[in-house]
Amino acid sequence: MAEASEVAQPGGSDGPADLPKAELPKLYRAMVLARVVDERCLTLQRQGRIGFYVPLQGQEAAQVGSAWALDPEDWIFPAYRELAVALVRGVPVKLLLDQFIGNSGDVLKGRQMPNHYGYREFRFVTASSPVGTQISQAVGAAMAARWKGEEIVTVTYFGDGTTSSNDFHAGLNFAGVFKAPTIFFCQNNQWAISLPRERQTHSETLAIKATAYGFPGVVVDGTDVHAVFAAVRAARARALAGEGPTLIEAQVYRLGPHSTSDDPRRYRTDAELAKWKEKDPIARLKHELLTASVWTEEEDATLWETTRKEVVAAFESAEATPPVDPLTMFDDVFAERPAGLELQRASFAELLKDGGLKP
Amino acid sequence: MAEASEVAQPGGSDGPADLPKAELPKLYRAMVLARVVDERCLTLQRQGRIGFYVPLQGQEAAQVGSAWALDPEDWIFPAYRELAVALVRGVPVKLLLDQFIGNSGDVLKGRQMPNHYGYREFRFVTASSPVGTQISQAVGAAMAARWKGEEIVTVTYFGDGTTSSNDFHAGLNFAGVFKAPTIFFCQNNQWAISLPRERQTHSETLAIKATAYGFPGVVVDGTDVHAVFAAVRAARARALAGEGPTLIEAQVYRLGPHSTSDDPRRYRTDAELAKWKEKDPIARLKHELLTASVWTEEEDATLWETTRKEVVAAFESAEATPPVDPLTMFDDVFAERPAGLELQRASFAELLKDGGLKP
Amino acid sequence: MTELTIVQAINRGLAEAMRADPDVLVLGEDVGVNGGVFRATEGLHKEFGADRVIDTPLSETGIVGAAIGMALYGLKPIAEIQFVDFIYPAFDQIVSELAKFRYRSGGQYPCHVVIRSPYGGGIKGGLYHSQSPEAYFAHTSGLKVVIPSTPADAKALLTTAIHDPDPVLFLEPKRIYRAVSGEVPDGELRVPFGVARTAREGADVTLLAYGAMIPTCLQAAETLAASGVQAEVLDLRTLVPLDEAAVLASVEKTGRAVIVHEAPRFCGFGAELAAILAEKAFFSLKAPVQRVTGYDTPFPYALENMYLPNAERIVHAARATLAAG
Amino acid sequence: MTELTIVQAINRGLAEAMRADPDVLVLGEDVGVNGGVFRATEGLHKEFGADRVIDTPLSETGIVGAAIGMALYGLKPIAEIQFVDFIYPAFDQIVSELAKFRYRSGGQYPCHVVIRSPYGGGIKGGLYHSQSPEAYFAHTSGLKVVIPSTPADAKALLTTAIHDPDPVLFLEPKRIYRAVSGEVPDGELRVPFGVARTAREGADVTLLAYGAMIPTCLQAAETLAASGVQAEVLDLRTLVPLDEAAVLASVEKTGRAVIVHEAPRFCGFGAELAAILAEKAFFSLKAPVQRVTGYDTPFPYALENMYLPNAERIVHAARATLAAG
Ligand SMILES: Cc1ncc(C[n+]2csc(CCOP(=O)(O)OP(=O)(O)O)c2C)c(N)n1
Ligand SMILES: Cc1ncc(C[n+]2csc(CCOP(=O)(O)OP(=O)(O)O)c2C)c(N)n1
Ligand SMILES: [Mg+2]
Ligand SMILES: [Mg+2]
Repeated sequence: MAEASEVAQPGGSDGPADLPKAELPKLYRAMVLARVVDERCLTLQRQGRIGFYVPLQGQEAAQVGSAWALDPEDWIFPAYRELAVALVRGVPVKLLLDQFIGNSGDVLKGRQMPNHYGYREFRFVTASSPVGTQISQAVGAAMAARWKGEEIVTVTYFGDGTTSSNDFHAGLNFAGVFKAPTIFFCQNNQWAISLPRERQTHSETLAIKATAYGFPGVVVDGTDVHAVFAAVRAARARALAGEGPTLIEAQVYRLGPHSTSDDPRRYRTDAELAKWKEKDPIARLKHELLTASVWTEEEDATLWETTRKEVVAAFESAEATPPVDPLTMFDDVFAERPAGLELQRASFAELLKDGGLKP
Repeated sequence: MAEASEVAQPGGSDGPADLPKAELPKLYRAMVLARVVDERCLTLQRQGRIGFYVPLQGQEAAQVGSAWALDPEDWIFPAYRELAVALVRGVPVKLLLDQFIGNSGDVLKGRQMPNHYGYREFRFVTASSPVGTQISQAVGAAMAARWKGEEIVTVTYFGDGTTSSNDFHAGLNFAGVFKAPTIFFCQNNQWAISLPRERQTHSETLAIKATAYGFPGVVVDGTDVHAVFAAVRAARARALAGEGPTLIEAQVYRLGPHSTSDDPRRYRTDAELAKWKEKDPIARLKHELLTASVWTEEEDATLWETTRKEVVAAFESAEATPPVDPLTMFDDVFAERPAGLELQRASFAELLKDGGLKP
Repeated sequence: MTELTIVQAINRGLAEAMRADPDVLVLGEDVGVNGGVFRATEGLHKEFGADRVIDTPLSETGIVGAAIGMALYGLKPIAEIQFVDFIYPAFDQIVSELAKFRYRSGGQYPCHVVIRSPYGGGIKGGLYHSQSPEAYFAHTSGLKVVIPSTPADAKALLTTAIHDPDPVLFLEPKRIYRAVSGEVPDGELRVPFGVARTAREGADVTLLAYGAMIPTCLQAAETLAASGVQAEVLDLRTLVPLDEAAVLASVEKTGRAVIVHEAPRFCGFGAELAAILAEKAFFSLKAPVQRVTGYDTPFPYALENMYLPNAERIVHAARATLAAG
Repeated sequence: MTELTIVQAINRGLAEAMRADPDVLVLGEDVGVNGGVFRATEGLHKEFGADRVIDTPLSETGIVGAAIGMALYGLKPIAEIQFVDFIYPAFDQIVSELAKFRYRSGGQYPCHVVIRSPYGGGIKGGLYHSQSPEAYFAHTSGLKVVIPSTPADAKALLTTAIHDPDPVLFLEPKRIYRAVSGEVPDGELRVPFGVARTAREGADVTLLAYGAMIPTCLQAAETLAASGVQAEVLDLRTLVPLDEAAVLASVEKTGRAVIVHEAPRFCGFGAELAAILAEKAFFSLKAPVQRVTGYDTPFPYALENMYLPNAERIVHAARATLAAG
């Protein structure tokens, strides 16, 4: 991996269900990169340099392990917390930071809140805020891919709370009926903002919900990259063999707040947090790497240090990127601007010239 | 039962899970009444004397057996096909026919299509067309009843197709989480208009969907009043004991068209229909009654004849009931008419006087 | 040229588009074997198979969500909502997703789904088989809203919709599905969006309408003509994009406007038309704008014919504007 | 009297209503232990317990559906939708059920649910934490739509809503949740629906607005006053029922109207206001009606301040109407 702020793509779909030992440091690097970006962004938000941020700490193994099991051609339909997935996909950190700022480097043209990014180039579909809507979309895309004869799967990420959404139900039901090559990857991080998993639904597990749609659901330890990788690998093989979808419940914990607007101390205990901190997926993988002698403490220290520097540099570069051009506000509503919108744009342009508008 | 067109109320909630033999003829009468109304309405629709009709043939045992297991205080949230449930509740046939016509005798003031009735007096909530919406409402009502300390359950009726709806998912999930005293009574009549059960969802049964919400789901033969009665009785006891909801899948068959607008020959085979006709719940119960010697062929002939006469008479009386007053169109939008609506009503009244409006 | 009803023209348009482009497919409830409850998709399942004419489970959010996924992937899905009254379970997918995908992705993800749905009164459908919710969608930036009123337009506008790069809500006036028939050119035929059609010329008053209200307006215009008043009837065809120029040109000519639609008046589409006139045709207007619409109640069953705008009400309103200024 | 912010006034209103009537309860996402993401329900869980301040699973259709069932049964549920942008999964329950229950049942089943939800821009929320969808609901016969703009009104209108026999959508201008504070009378206090508030008197031009646009209009009025133009600012308070009489009276006095709202212009609530003026104040209007609104695009993130109507744009529009006629 030449630069820490870009992650090498995983090897492709025809590998075994076991992660080769030699590849493990790569996964670890991706997880560290995600953690560093995360820590940095929490700080930047406090400093008012980005407006908002959704952290993923605690979910790195689930995200990196699952993304690693995919083919680069597979389509990802994420929610808003899938930073590590994006990194594994190869999205450069600078590009993500441009989105967080909403500057002219942002592929989304500054239109969305931080974390709601998406990159066609990386087959990582632009996220929205309403939870669950991506789920039925992922099923439709999988049906389309099959119709076009393309050997890919679609993977959709969502949280425990999102299992209650309309489109969870519709999406999984459609997938069951049409045997869509879709993987439903649920990161059960135990909380939907302040609602704990047990009060979100009374089912024994989330994975068991797949029974209602006639396909398998599996529970994996989401702090274990191996388990996650294997589960996704198996689900992918199943999907491509025409056997239909799989629901995977990766059990993890959101170590941080729901978002920078949230204060988790209002609704959960320090003890619970402490218990889960012991299962921090990064510490866990590091320990494994050290034990397997494919990694040293020295390498580790260097990795964190260089990664931090690179992320700082990427942010500096993003911050120096010029703001988005105000007139772009009127683009992309439609392929072409209809007459009415053209008039609104013209009057906006005039106001802009007159100084009647401030950023 | 004094009049065939009114059904005696069932005995209350504290009876056993077995239907006493002596009560069986009452259930049979209710089923026959439903069948007679149904046949009559199909004819009336063909004659243009009512605008539309949704038949229930094949589902009488499921409806009568379930309704019989309830207490009159229980609240029912029906769909549009629950004629026999309404009859068991005690809704007079004339009142239903007034609704089908939409005349001034219609409690609903002629506002809804046939079959979308409801009677507060009978704790039978007014139906709507969008499928599934009643399900989460039934859960809320159950929570409210419990909050008010009332020992009742709510029961919601819906079809196999409706298990795919948003509110099936939301309603069952809420019920599981809040242990709502609700019975979800699914009449799986094998078809949702032209979509067969197997292509509605890939789950093994519909009842198994309860697993996704952490409570029991049971399958019953919906052509067997005993099985249905026992299942509902058990579910009711469970609910009142604070153990939460139950999903019941009553397997039946829609012997007729989806509605008078539908032609089932377009999508299903005569063979399938013939197979299920053998399980006609009315023939089945009649056979049982005869075998048990609590009913004679003579009584049966009389029952059908008198019932037919009474239904004809009820319709004649409904048809003779004056039309709805046009000005009622502006009532019940709100408790009181706001100024804007008052103006619209005034201009409508004027047009009406001038003869500018025809019924 | 073939004489077709509106529903036949739609069926023709679908079949021809599917023949011409393998990426076009149809999905919805009962659209397959059954051919749609109004028979709009009759024959398609047989010709194109179950993979391209997809009978879906009973979930509108699933239908639209899946269609969005298909469109993102590059297909051209046409989703049928059985009655537009049943579109609300999919409202989130339409408003939050379909309408905003191109914008929110910075143009990376166009989302060309066509949603077809029968709308409006006239079939004794009561509250839930009669609604005209076009204003909700017209207010949703990013959606196009199309409503044909003739068989030829039905086919041509549908064809345009299928090839349009943006999401289109295509509302079909079910009241005149079969009541109106007319000559429809064979083969591919498109009508551009944003171009209104003058259904009748006249110099005295402009009737602005669309869909099933066009025949009603024409009927009113006949009555008015009998007393020497020449009404111009403008068929908007596409509510979004709106042919504002045509609206203004007609009202500038006549100086009087009557807006007609089936939906309730308050915040209905007619409000936007009246607002545009109040802003941009203010100095041409000789009399107050009139709206003839459904009343601000739910749609009633038994009284449907008294609820729906009819020719008498339109004539009455036209006379009122002529008397006013 | 106590000095409160808007969100505090709402909290106060909720607590007092719950104390006074055991049938009042609150349900929604994160409303319990967490006190709501904006803290509107802070303290209620502690005071009234988990059975009356109900943290629900993440399903808006479940929230509204359950609230409807509760209301049918005789409770007075107050459902919170965390951001109004997330109300669409419940749109079917609201439009098909809540709004129509009384009507479709012939008056047997009133359905007095209050849905509270923060709306509008100003917090850098991008497409999905900024929308102003009031027009959808105002167009839905059977719903009342209320939007306060001051702390006192927030509490009083909420109290009226809770005791109103009809369903009420209570939209809270989150942009001024904390920015605006003012004296709020202690104890039960109601403001009747359908009565607009003159936020500022003036004879030259009428600014029609509601919610978070009221402070913006007042600011514009100050600027105008500096150049001798007296703007009247009318705070509509309830969009349904609308105080049409107050709207007409003010515009009849000033002869000029500028309508201001955050939502996109096309088919927005302002269209209805303009339509009413075009119909009923036609002969009093001296100049074309102006609308200052959000643009017909989704709500942008980085450019939010350029998207939202500001005082400059309002002044500009007011000057244009003054120059026009
Ligand atoms: C339809 C909808 N309702 C409410 C919200 C507000 N909201 C944002 S995230 C969230 C909780 C989501 O929980 P979960 O699915 O477990 O994902 P997590 O945030 O834990 O990753 C809520 C309620 C939303 N985004 N969309
Ligand atoms: C939300 C919604 N979508 C579509 C329809 C049209 N529709 C009416 S009944 C029906 C099938 C319902 O099937 P099922 O739930 O099995 O009940 P059944 O009619 O068989 O009793 C459909 C699709 C509807 N009423 N509501
Ligand atoms: Mg979670
Ligand atoms: Mg069925």
